[in-house]
This record gives sequence, structure tokens and C-alpha cells, in this order.
Amino acid sequence: MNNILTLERVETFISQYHILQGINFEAKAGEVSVLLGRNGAGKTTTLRTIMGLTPASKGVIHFDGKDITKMTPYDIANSGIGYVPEDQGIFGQLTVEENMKVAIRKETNATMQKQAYILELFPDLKKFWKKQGGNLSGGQKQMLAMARAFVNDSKLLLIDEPSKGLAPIVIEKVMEAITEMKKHTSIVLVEQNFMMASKIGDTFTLIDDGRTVQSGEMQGLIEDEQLKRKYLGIG
Amino acid sequence: NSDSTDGDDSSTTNSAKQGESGTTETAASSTPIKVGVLASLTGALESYGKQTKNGFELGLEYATDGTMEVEGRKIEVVWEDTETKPEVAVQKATKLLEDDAVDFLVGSSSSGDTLAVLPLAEEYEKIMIVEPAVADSITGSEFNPYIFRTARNSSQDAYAAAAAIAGEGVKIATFAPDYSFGWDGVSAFKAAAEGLGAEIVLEEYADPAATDFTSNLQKIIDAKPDFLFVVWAGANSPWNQIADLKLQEKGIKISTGAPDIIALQFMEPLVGMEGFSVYHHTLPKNEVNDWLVEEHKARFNGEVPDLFTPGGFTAAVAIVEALKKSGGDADGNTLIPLMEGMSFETPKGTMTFREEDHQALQAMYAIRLEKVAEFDYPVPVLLRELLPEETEPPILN
Amino acid sequence: MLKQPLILSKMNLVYAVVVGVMAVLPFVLDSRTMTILLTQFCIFAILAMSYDILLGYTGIISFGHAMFFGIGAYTTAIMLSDYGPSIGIFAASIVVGIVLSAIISVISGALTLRLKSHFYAMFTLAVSGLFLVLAEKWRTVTKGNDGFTFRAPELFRERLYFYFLVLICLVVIFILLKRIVASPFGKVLVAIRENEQRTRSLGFKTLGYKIIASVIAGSVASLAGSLYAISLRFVNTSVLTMDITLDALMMTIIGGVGTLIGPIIGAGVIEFAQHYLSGLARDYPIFERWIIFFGILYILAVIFFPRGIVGTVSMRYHEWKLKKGQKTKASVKLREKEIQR
Amino acid sequence: MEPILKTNNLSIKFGEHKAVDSINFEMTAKQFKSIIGPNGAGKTTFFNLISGELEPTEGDVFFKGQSLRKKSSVDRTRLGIGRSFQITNVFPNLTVLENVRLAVQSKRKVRFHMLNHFLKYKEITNEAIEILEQVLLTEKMHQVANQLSHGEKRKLEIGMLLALDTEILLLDEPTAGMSLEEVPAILDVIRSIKERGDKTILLIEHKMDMIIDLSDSIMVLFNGALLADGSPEEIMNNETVQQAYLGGLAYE
Amino acid sequence: MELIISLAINGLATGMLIFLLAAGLTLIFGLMDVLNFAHGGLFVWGAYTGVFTYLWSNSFLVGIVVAILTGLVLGFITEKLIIKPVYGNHVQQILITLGFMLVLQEMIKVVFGPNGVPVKVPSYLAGSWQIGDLTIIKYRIFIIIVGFALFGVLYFILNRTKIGLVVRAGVMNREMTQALGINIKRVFLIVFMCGAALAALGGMLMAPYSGVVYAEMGMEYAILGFIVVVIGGMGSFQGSLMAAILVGLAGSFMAYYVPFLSVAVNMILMASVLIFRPQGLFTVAKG
Ligand SMILES: Nc1ncnc2c1ncn2[C@@H]1O[C@H](COP(=O)(O)OP(=O)(O)OP(=O)(O)O)[C@@H](O)[C@H]1O
Ligand SMILES: Nc1ncnc2c1ncn2[C@@H]1O[C@H](COP(=O)(O)OP(=O)(O)OP(=O)(O)O)[C@@H](O)[C@H]1O
Ligand SMILES: CC(C)C[C@H](N)C(=O)O
Ligand SMILES: [Mg+2]
Ligand SMILES: [Mg+2]
Repeated sequence: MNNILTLERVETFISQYHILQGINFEAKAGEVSVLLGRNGAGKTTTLRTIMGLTPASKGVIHFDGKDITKMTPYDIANSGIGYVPEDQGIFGQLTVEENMKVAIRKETNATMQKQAYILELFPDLKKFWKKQGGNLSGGQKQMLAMARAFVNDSKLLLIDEPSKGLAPIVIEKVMEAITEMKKHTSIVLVEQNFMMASKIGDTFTLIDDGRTVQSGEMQGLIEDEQLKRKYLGIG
Repeated sequence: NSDSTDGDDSSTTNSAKQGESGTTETAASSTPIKVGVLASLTGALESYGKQTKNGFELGLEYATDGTMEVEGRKIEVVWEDTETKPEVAVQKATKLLEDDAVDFLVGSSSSGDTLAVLPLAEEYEKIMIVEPAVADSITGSEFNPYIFRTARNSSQDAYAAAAAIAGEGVKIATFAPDYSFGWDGVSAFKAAAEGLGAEIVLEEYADPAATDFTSNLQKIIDAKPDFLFVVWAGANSPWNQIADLKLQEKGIKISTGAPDIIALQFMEPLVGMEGFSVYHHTLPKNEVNDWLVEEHKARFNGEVPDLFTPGGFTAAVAIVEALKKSGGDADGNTLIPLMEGMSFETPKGTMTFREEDHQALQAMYAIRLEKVAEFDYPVPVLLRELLPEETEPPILN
Repeated sequence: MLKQPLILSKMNLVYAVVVGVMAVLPFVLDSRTMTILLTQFCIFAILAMSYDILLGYTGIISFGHAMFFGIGAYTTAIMLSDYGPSIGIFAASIVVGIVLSAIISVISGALTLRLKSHFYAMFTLAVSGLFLVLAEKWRTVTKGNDGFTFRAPELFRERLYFYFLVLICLVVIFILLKRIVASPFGKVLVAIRENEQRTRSLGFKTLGYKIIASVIAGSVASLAGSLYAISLRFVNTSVLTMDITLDALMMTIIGGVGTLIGPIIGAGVIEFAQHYLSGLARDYPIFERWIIFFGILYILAVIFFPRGIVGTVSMRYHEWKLKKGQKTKASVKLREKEIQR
Repeated sequence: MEPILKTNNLSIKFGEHKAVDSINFEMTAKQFKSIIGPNGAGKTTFFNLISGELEPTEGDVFFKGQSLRKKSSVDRTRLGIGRSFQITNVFPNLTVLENVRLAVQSKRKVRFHMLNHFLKYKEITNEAIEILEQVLLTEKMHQVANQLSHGEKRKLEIGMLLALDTEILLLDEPTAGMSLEEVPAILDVIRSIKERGDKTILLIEHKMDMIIDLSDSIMVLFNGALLADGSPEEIMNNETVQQAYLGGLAYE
Repeated sequence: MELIISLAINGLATGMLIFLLAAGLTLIFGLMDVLNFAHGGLFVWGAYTGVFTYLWSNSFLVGIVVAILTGLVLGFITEKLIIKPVYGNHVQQILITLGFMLVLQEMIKVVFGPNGVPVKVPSYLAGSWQIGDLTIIKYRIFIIIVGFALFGVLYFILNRTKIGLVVRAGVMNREMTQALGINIKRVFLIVFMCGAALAALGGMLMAPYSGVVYAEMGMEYAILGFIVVVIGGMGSFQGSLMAAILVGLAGSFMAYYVPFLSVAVNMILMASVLIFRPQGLFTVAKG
């Protein structure tokens, strides 16, 4: 079994709202699995449920052979999952440097090298190293959020809409980076930019109204005009 | 529990009618006399409240020879806690006057609470014995004829203080907290001391909540007085700093009022100071006080009466004596003329309600603070008893 | 949307009944202590409501609300003792108190309402602290820390009449404030509480709204202070202390911020709890330290009523309604989706 | 024709960093203009300077010839410059309807009315509901805003701007994070406003197909400075723009 | 000149004492953003337990250790029971911590009796040096030294480790810190306990200075602590130190030169700082 992550019939409530009503999802090691669905479908909630931020009330989540359904967010994170949230979650009053410092789990040579690589990728971060996170531009915040997740050695990265707010040229770089990361980590990606999703995704899972509708190889989706029209409004 | 009166439901209606039927002596044996006592039983002043309470209970016993009856009528006491909040005091006082239909009010531990209650005594035409609140205005600008005060007032303190240290040509600096209590104390003291020929060279006031009094003390040192007279109340006291800055070594003698026992414990640095005392159980020499000290020890596992215990005691005595005079009639208007000028025996000797403002004139004590073997705190040792006339304050109402 | 007025009228009926009960209560209980307690309760309910305009509706924490209460109390006390205890003077003193409070709110508001939460709170703490010092030092007028007594107008010496006056004030203020918070102006206040910067970029001058809110709150608090002074016929510096502010704060929070009925209930809970707990102390020695139980009451209030009594009860009610209606709602949603496709 | 909006040497410095650098720009009424540029180029900051959220260190903004130097953001909204925010900026604990209603209230100048019940102003609510229909949020009308998904919040953000109904609309990445299905619907809303022809629109976006489709002209910011300004074709064919901004993705 | 030196030394000592009071609040209120009105309660409990062991064991040092332990234990209990449910909610914080303050203050009376207790400076710190006309009180010099030492330790911890950053990050976005693998609950618990221990230590050191401990002392000093944290700029130890010294010096000099205003000096100081420099007097842009 080479699934790094599996969700079986996961259901989640937020206060009394039944948001996820049955999510089945698997991510294979070394692949990019893309979650797709319209606004409000439950993609973000799925990622947050995996992270333990909105814990599942039913179903099981396995990560790397362990049941993480009932674990706390920090234990989940420490067991090797990095998370780039949809709202970036930048610590506004900390500088870029401090944001990175909080994120880095262990200051080893390897992480420092990785940090250097990331700063190469996003030179803006290097430029504004001492600037408060809250004062960055929208795209720069997105970069910082990714940098924080990339810098640690994770077995799995959960990335929520990374292309949002990025200039086309940066999107290219992010795709490059993800392709690079893919060599050591598996990735679960939520992405509205179908061009990007289809280019770097290996598999897809379609969510609608809190349920898994369909999943399969990305190539299959690209060819399935009907499915695309029905759930993604394109084609 | 002895604090409260139980089973008074039946009697309430009777005593409510008391106002009308007060002059008819027939009812006397049946209906009890009710006394409502207001005191701070919680909060910062609770130790004062408790002293009053203990003293009052003993005083009643003493004055009635243990029968708790006067002129054939039982005396019942109802206690209420003012929490040192004027609005609560008014609430509780009204409860006492209305629901419990008390014939007398006694209280309270704070001048603010007391002032707030004064108009109620007048409205209900009931005698109120003020104890131990000290503000001059209670028997001064805020006076009404139903008010009688067994406690000494600020001016009496000041006269006592002046009598203890002032004299022709003596140079005195004063130090007091920067609010009414301090200002009143100093201005009364100033009048008294200047009357005795002393010169006030400096008046220093400090924030009572301050952590540091050095600046004020520095100024006092610079003024080179013979005496420093301190008016102080509250736990946050300047004594340590006075000692640290060696005022006494610099030839400035300290003088202040000796407070209650707890506060005396903090005055170790002031041993040797000469000042005055309102009461310490070793000071008065009379039978009443002997009885009080004995009984208090017996009743409260060896504790001696403290600063306001005789006050509570005195208030009880005053009530009983007044009732004896009226033949058990508790009507306020009947009592006023009887109580004006009334003298009665208390742990502090004979007291007299002055006719004009109903302030009880009483003995005070010029003392020196000394370490005495059998006490673990500095004790006021008697230099001279100040007669009631000596500390008679001006009439201000 | 159209359902709203119906609910309102149902609520109004409840309010009317409650007011009716409160009006006859003194006759039923026939105890002046109770009348006084009810009077105090109404006065603090007015004060707490005024505080809620700041805290609950505009999102401003003030540690200096006692200042306005004190201004009202002192104005009334001073005017009645200087110009005689007539109803006219009393009415005039209320007006003067409100005007003074309004002027002070405008000045201090214009200076510092730009500040963020804590900072404004600390500023008000400082200013009201200064007022307390002023009241202590300006002895020719205030008689300092001991305070002074004065005569109330003849009519109000009968506690019952005064209680009715206070009750009427409570009702009138409640209706008035209810109006204000339900008005377009009130909606903007709530918007400021939620996101001030965004409110500004929608074209509302938020500083103006905040100043008006604090003028309203200050004026009502001043009225409460005037009534308080009459109820005691005495005033001293305790009306300006932090305790008063904290009382108002606690009443508002316990009852539920952002609901006008909440502070009233909170005032009731605190006034009566205090009364009965300290009463217990008289009868049972274990309750000698009744303040501990009082403190525990606050703690339990937060744990069991995290949004205050009114807030939490209404939240639970909505949840319950939602749960009941969930099945039907879900199927409706599904059908709508189908139609869309 | 006098330009409705004009900037004169507009600049702002954050410490040493010139986020907006001497921009001279103007647009005539009813124009549709887009701003593109790499992340951190100064687009949002430029909006902030126009809408009054920030004060320029140098230069000035003119609205219909009138200097805005002394005008607060409130004044500018009232004059007719409305904006949406890139980072979603709504009233989190109010319902979707209440959020939009506040904007309508402002537009209708119902401000200090204190003594009438809010529901007396029926037209405000009705108009708010209409707008929610336009931005596809009717279903979520009574939901509290912080319970919305990201894309839904974006729609709300646009709804609030539309409700303000100002002469100039500043749209900061309105469709970022919106799903593929819904982007066209929002585009239709924007297009219909454009076609009604009474608004001046300034749009920041990174989605090139959308920009080319809608814009009368495009201006490009780079490192705070104005790099180019011209018709869509001109910009798309501009070598520098290609390199600095579009990379290889321009025509996908 | 001697006068000025004397006023300055005393002002400095008072300032240091105030810093000791405010240090715990700088962590709890400044850094963790908790409006902890029970702080005074922690302060009094530290003072009482410390003083009672000091009186019983005759060792000031033992008293200090016990005070700190009390602070840690009480801090643990307070955080778990009182603070944890209300992080991020100022309104609830006010209510629950005020309630707890009442409990703590009254419990003092139950456990230690309702009356104040006199405390003496230990013999080796008692007395004063006389240099010409200048009187220097030994205990104050001790306070100054302890104050600076404590400042140094705290400064080092907060600047050399990540903990300060983590706490600030946790206040800004709790969820995100957890998602980054940080057990923020535990971090907050530990920091709160440290804050409580600092409060307790402050109470213990205050006791011999004023010569007395009493149940009501907590609330008075806690307000002073809040003032200092606000004047100094939230969450900055440097700021708190400077502000505390400023408050101490202002008190000392005002009492000498402008006695009329000395009751109001703290309030005037705070009001003017808030009007003219609302971000706090000593906040440097960089943490
Ligand atoms: N705190 C909450 N309370 C109630 N409902 C919520 C809450 N958070 C999200 N929802 C609802 O849950 C549904 C799923 O939200 P989610 O954020 O997972 O959507 P999404 O697929 O990520 O959408 P988007 O593409 O817009 O980001 C939405 O309908 C949203 O309104
Ligand atoms: N308040 C501020 N303080 C300091 N620097 C700022 C501030 N606001 C913006 N900046 C900086 O100014 C530059 C321009 O930011 P701006 O938000 O305008 O970029 P943008 O063009 O909108 O980028 P994006 O496409 O990523 O949203 C950025 O480098 C940003 O870090
Ligand atoms: C001596 C004490 C009774 C003083 C008390 N605080 C009062 O105001 O009267
Ligand atoms: Mg999402
Ligand atoms: Mg931007």
C-alpha cells in the first residue's frame, strides 16, 4: 500500500453545521493529489479536518500508516504534515524572519539550506526579510505562507489555493517549486486554477456539497468534458 | 447563632405600633426593645466592625447585669454588614428600621456609611448612636438631633495629640494622607496646637497609596521641626521609612495616635514616640474596664479588647442608660432631651453627651510607645490621662 | 424579514408583563427594604444599559464609566443642597448633569476614541481617576471624601413614589436605547464594533459615531447617578470609584453584552445575589466569607453562560431550533441544487 | 474631457522602500482600466493611496479636478470612490445580508437616523437582497459572514462594493480564490456594469484572459513605477511586460 | 545636589519595585494579551505564603523560594481553570478574573486571617548607609539590584529563545501556530505560570519594603502594574522597565516639587502618554 494519506467516510461538523458528509480520499506517496470543487464545496474543510483543526466526528484518517483522526493539530504537524492555509495565516506583527523562525522546527544545516533555496525562489521574501508580515503585499504573503511550510522536512504538504493572487510568472515558479518538492514529499493541493491543477496534478478528487463525487487520474478528468462542465463549469 | 434574632415574626407587628403606643407603659413588659447595629463585617474595615460587635454584646450584658432586659423589656440586637458601601448601608439601615422595626440604630465602621444613614434616623425619628465613625461632620454640618456619638471625633483626637506634645514655642511638622481624613486631622490639630503656643512649620500630605514617602520625609527633615505629628490610617503605613530615614536620630521626635493592636504591630520602628491613645486595654483604670478585659478574655479565648471594643460597649451602655431614664420608652423624641447632657459609666470612665451637638466628651490618653515584656508589640504606656474637658472639641453644628 | 415585527410584538408583551409585575411588586411584598432593593436594581440597570451601549454595541471598553455616574450624583446632590430640595431643582440638576457629562464625553472622546481597546480603557481609567482626585480635593463643593447628606424633594421622601420614578426612568431609557440600537445609527455602531476600518471605508465617519455613543452612554449614566444620589440622599467619593465601573461592567457581561435586556438581568442577578449572600452571612457562619461565593458566581457565569445569560440562552434556543429544522432544511437545499443543474 | 481621476507624481515610501514611485496617471469617466504587475509592484498600495487608506509621501490624487490631499477615506467614499479589498475585509459576525445592507445604508445616506426602527427603511433591505442575487449569495443571506468559505467571502466583498454604487469602482483581485464555475458569473456582473456605462472601473487582476476581455486600457506597474500604459494589444506585445510579468503563461 | 541624588535613588528603587510588580503582567497582559484582573491575587498569595514561611523559617531566601513556588502552582491552577476557556475574549477575561480575584483575596483571610501581618527586612538587608546628608536605604539598593538582574534574565530568555516569538504568534493566530507543530496550549500554560511566579515574587519583595502584607494590597498594585505595561508599550520588557522607572522617578520628584499633584501623578502620566504616544513610550519598532 503506497497511500501516504487516506480518508474514509470522513464527516465533520462545525458547531452544528454538517459540513463534510462523507469524504473518501487517498493521496499516493510521491504524487500531487488535487482536490477540486466549487466554492463552499468543502475543500478547505477537508484540509482542516486532516490537520485536526476541525476534527472529524466520523470516519478515519490514516497518515503514513498511523490513525491521526483524533490527534491534536500540533502532533499531526509534528508527525510530518506541512500546511499552507487558504488565508495564509501570516503572523502580521512578526517580521518575515520571525515568521520563518516560528515555523522552523529544528534549525539544522539542512533546513537552513532549504531556507536559502526558498529565498532564491521567492526573492521578495529575502528583500523584505525584516519587514512585518502584515505589511507584505497579497502575493508576498502567499509566498511566505508557502515558504513556512516548505522549509521543514515534511512527508506531506497540504496546500490550499497557492496560485491565488500570484502573478503569472510567480505561478510558474510555484509550479516549479512544487515539482521540485514532489521529489521528497507528497502533496495535496486545492486549486481553482485548472491550468495549474491539470499541469502538476497526478490524481484528482472532486468534492461537492461535502461529499466525494469522483476521483481518478488527472488525465481522465482533462478528457472528461462532461464532468468538467458539471462540477467545474468549464469545457 | 447569637447574631440574629429568631422568631421575631410575632413581635414585629407589635413593635411597629410602638411609635403610637410608646407612652403607654402597659405594653412595656411584653415587647422587646430592638437595636440594629450597622458595621463593616467584611472588607477592609472588618476588624473594626468585629471589635464593635464584641464590645456591644459585652456592653449590653454589663449594663443589664446579664439579664438582657431593661425596665422589663428584653433587648434584641440585629446585626447588618454595610460592606463599607454607602448604598448598602442605606439598604441595610432601611431594612432595620422597616422590616425589623428597630428602636435604635448603632453604627458604623466608616464615616461614609454613617453619613449616608444619618438622614434615615431623622426620618424615622429613631435614636442613632454613632460608633466608631470619626468624621467631624457627623456631629457638625450633617448633624441632626437624633444623632448621638459615643465615638470620639477627629477633633478630639487632634486636641489629645496637641495636648500630648504642643507647648510654647514647640516647632511641629505634620504628615498626613492626602484626603479628607488627613486634612481634617491636621487642621484640627493645627488649631489646637497653635492654641497651645506651638508653631506648625510644615504640612506634608502624601498619596495614601504611594509606595515611597521619602520625598515627603526629606522635606520634613529639611524643615527641622522638634516634632513630626503623623495622622495615618490604613495598612500601607510610613513607619518603616520614617525609621529608615532616621528622623529620630536627626532630632525629630515622632508623635501620632496609637491605633488598634494589629496596627501597633507595625509601629516597632516608632518605639519611644510620644502621642495619644483613644484606648488600649491597659490604659483606663476603672471597674468597667476591668470587667470588660476579664470578660473579653474569657469569652474570646484570651484576646483582649481592642481599639473599638469599648466603643461598642459604650454604645450599649448609653442605650440602656437612656432607657432606664425613660422608663423603657424607646421613642426617639422622648429620649432626645433625656440623653442630652446624660453622663454614664464606660470602660473609658464617665462620658457625657454634650447638649449642643450630642458628642460624647471622654477621656483620652497621652502615651509613650514602649516595648513591654508581656506584649509582642509596642504598647502605649500612660503618661497622663487627658480629662474630657481638655479634649473638648469646638461645637460645629 | 416580515416575521420580525411579529416577534417584536410578542416580546413587547413579555416586557409589558414584566414591567407590570415590577410595578405591583412593592405592594405585594410590602417591604421598604424590598422597595429600596428594587430601586437600587433599577438604577444599576440603567447604568449597566448605558455601559452596554459602549461595550456591547460599539465595542468600546471603558474603565471610567463611574466618572459620568459620579458627575450626575454630585450635580444633583450639590444643586439640591444649595438651591433647595424641590422637584424643579432636581429636574434641572439632571439636565445639568447630562450636559456636563456630554461635554466631557465629547472632549475625552475626541482626544482618544481613536485609540484601540486597551488603550482607550486605560485612558478612561486615568481620567476618572483624576475626577476622583478632584472630588476629594475640591472640598468647598464636595466636602471631600466623607461626602455630605442633603434633602430630597418632598415627594421622593416616600420611597414608593421614588421607586415609581426610577422604574419609569428604566422603562423610558430602555425603550429609547432599544430604539437607538435598532435604528440605522445603531447598525453602524455594531459595524464599528465588528470592523471599524471597514466601516470607515463604507463612508461612515466612525469617530463621530463613537463620540455620540459615548455621549449617550455618559448621559444615561449621569441620569443613573442623579437617581442614585436621591435614593441615598447622600453623596461621597465612592460614586466615582472603580467599583462602580466594575459593577456596571460585571452586570453587563453577566447579562449578556450587546443585548439591552441583558444588562438589566445582570443588574438583577448581582444586586439580589449580593443582598441574599450577605444575608446568609448573618444567619450561617459558613457564609461569613460570602464574597468567595460571589466570586465563584462570576466564574460560573463565564463557564456556563459564555455569552452572558441572555446571549447564551438565545444561542442555545437558536441551536435547538436549527437542530429541529435541520432535516427539512437539508432536503430543501438538496432540491434547490437539483433545480439549478 | 476632464479626467475623472488623476494622479500627479504620486509616491509613497515605507522606510527606504518606494512602494509607489512618482506615478502620473489619469483616466476619463466610464473608462475600464486594469492594473497588472508582479506581486509587490505596488498595485494595492496605489489603490490605498487613491481611496485614502494611506497618505502619500509625495504627489496628490485628483477627483474631477479636485485635490484629495485633505480628504479622509470616508470623504472619498462619499465623493464617489468605492473599493473592494484584496484581503477579505467584511464584518465577521454580521450576516451576509447585514453586511451588504450597511453598504446600501451608506449609499442612501441613512447615517445618523437614530429614532426610527431599521426595518422602516424597507428599500434598503430590498436593494441589498437584489445585490446578493447578483453576486450569487442569496442562499447564504442569513449566514454569518465568518461562516462563509473563502470564495463566498470574495463574492460578499464585491457585493458590498456594488451596493455602495460609487462612480468609481476600485476592484482589487475580485475573483482570487473564486471557483472556476463562478468566475464567469462574477465576470458577467462586472461586464454588465461596464455595459450599463455609468461607472468608471479600475481593476487589479492576475487573470490575463479576463483582463484582455474587459479592459479599455491596461497599465503595468513594476517596482512601484509605471512601466507601461496602453491598449490590451499593446501591453500583450510589450517585451518588457512579457518578461517581467507574464513569463511563459501569457496565452494559456 | 544631594537632594537630587537622594530623590533619584529613591525614585529608581520605587521604579524597580514597580517593575517587579509589572514584570508578570508584561508577560500575561502585554505578551499573552490576557486582561488578568486576578494578578493582584497572585501577588498577595505570593506575599503571604512567602512572608509566613519567612517568619516561620527565619530565612528570607526560603520565603522567596516558597513565594515563587506558590506563584507557579497558583499560576498552573489559574491558567487551567480560569484563563484557558477565555483566551482571546477580553470581555469574559474581565469577568472571570475579577471573580477569581475576589476568591483569592477572601481566601487569604480564611487561610491567613483577616488582619495585616507585619514584615521586617532581614537583618542583613536592614538599615541604611549615611553619606554626608544622604541616607541610602539598603533594602532599596537590594531591590534595584534584583530588579536589574531579573530584567537581564528575562531579556535574555525572550531574545535568545523562540519563546517570545511563539507566544506573540500564538496570540495573533492560535490555530496557525498549532498547524506549525507548536503545542501552544503548553507554551501558554508555562508562560502564564512564569508570569504568576513573577507576580508572587514581586509581592514577596514588596512585603519588607512596606513592612506589611494585607489582603487588599493586590488590587492596588495590580492597577499600577497595568499602568506601567501600557505606558511602556504592551509586551516589551524594556518598555516596562523604563516606564516603571519613569513612574518611580516622577512620583519621587513630583512629591517633592509639585506636592499638590502627587496623588494624581500616575494618572496624569498615563493620560498624557496615551494622548501623545498611544503606542507606548518606549516601543521600538523592532521587538
Ligand atoms: N465556521 C463555519 N460555520 C458554519 N459553516 C461554515 C463554517 N466554515 C465554513 N462553513 C461552510 O462550509 C462549507 C464548506 O466550506 P469550505 O471553506 O470548506 O469550502 P471550500 O470548498 O474551501 O470553498 P472555497 O473554494 O470558496 O474556498 C461552506 O458552505 C461554508 O459556508
Ligand atoms: N504598510 C506597509 N508598510 C510597509 N511596506 C508596505 C506596506 N504596504 C505595502 N508595502 C510594501 O509595498 C510593496 C507593494 O505592495 P502592494 O500590496 O501594493 O503590492 P501589490 O502590487 O498589490 O502586490 P500583490 O499582487 O501581491 O497584491 C510591497 O513590497 C509591500 O511589501
Ligand atoms: C478610625 C476609623 C473608625 C476611621 C474610619 N475609617 C472612619 O471613617 O470613621
Ligand atoms: Mg477554501
Ligand atoms: Mg495587491
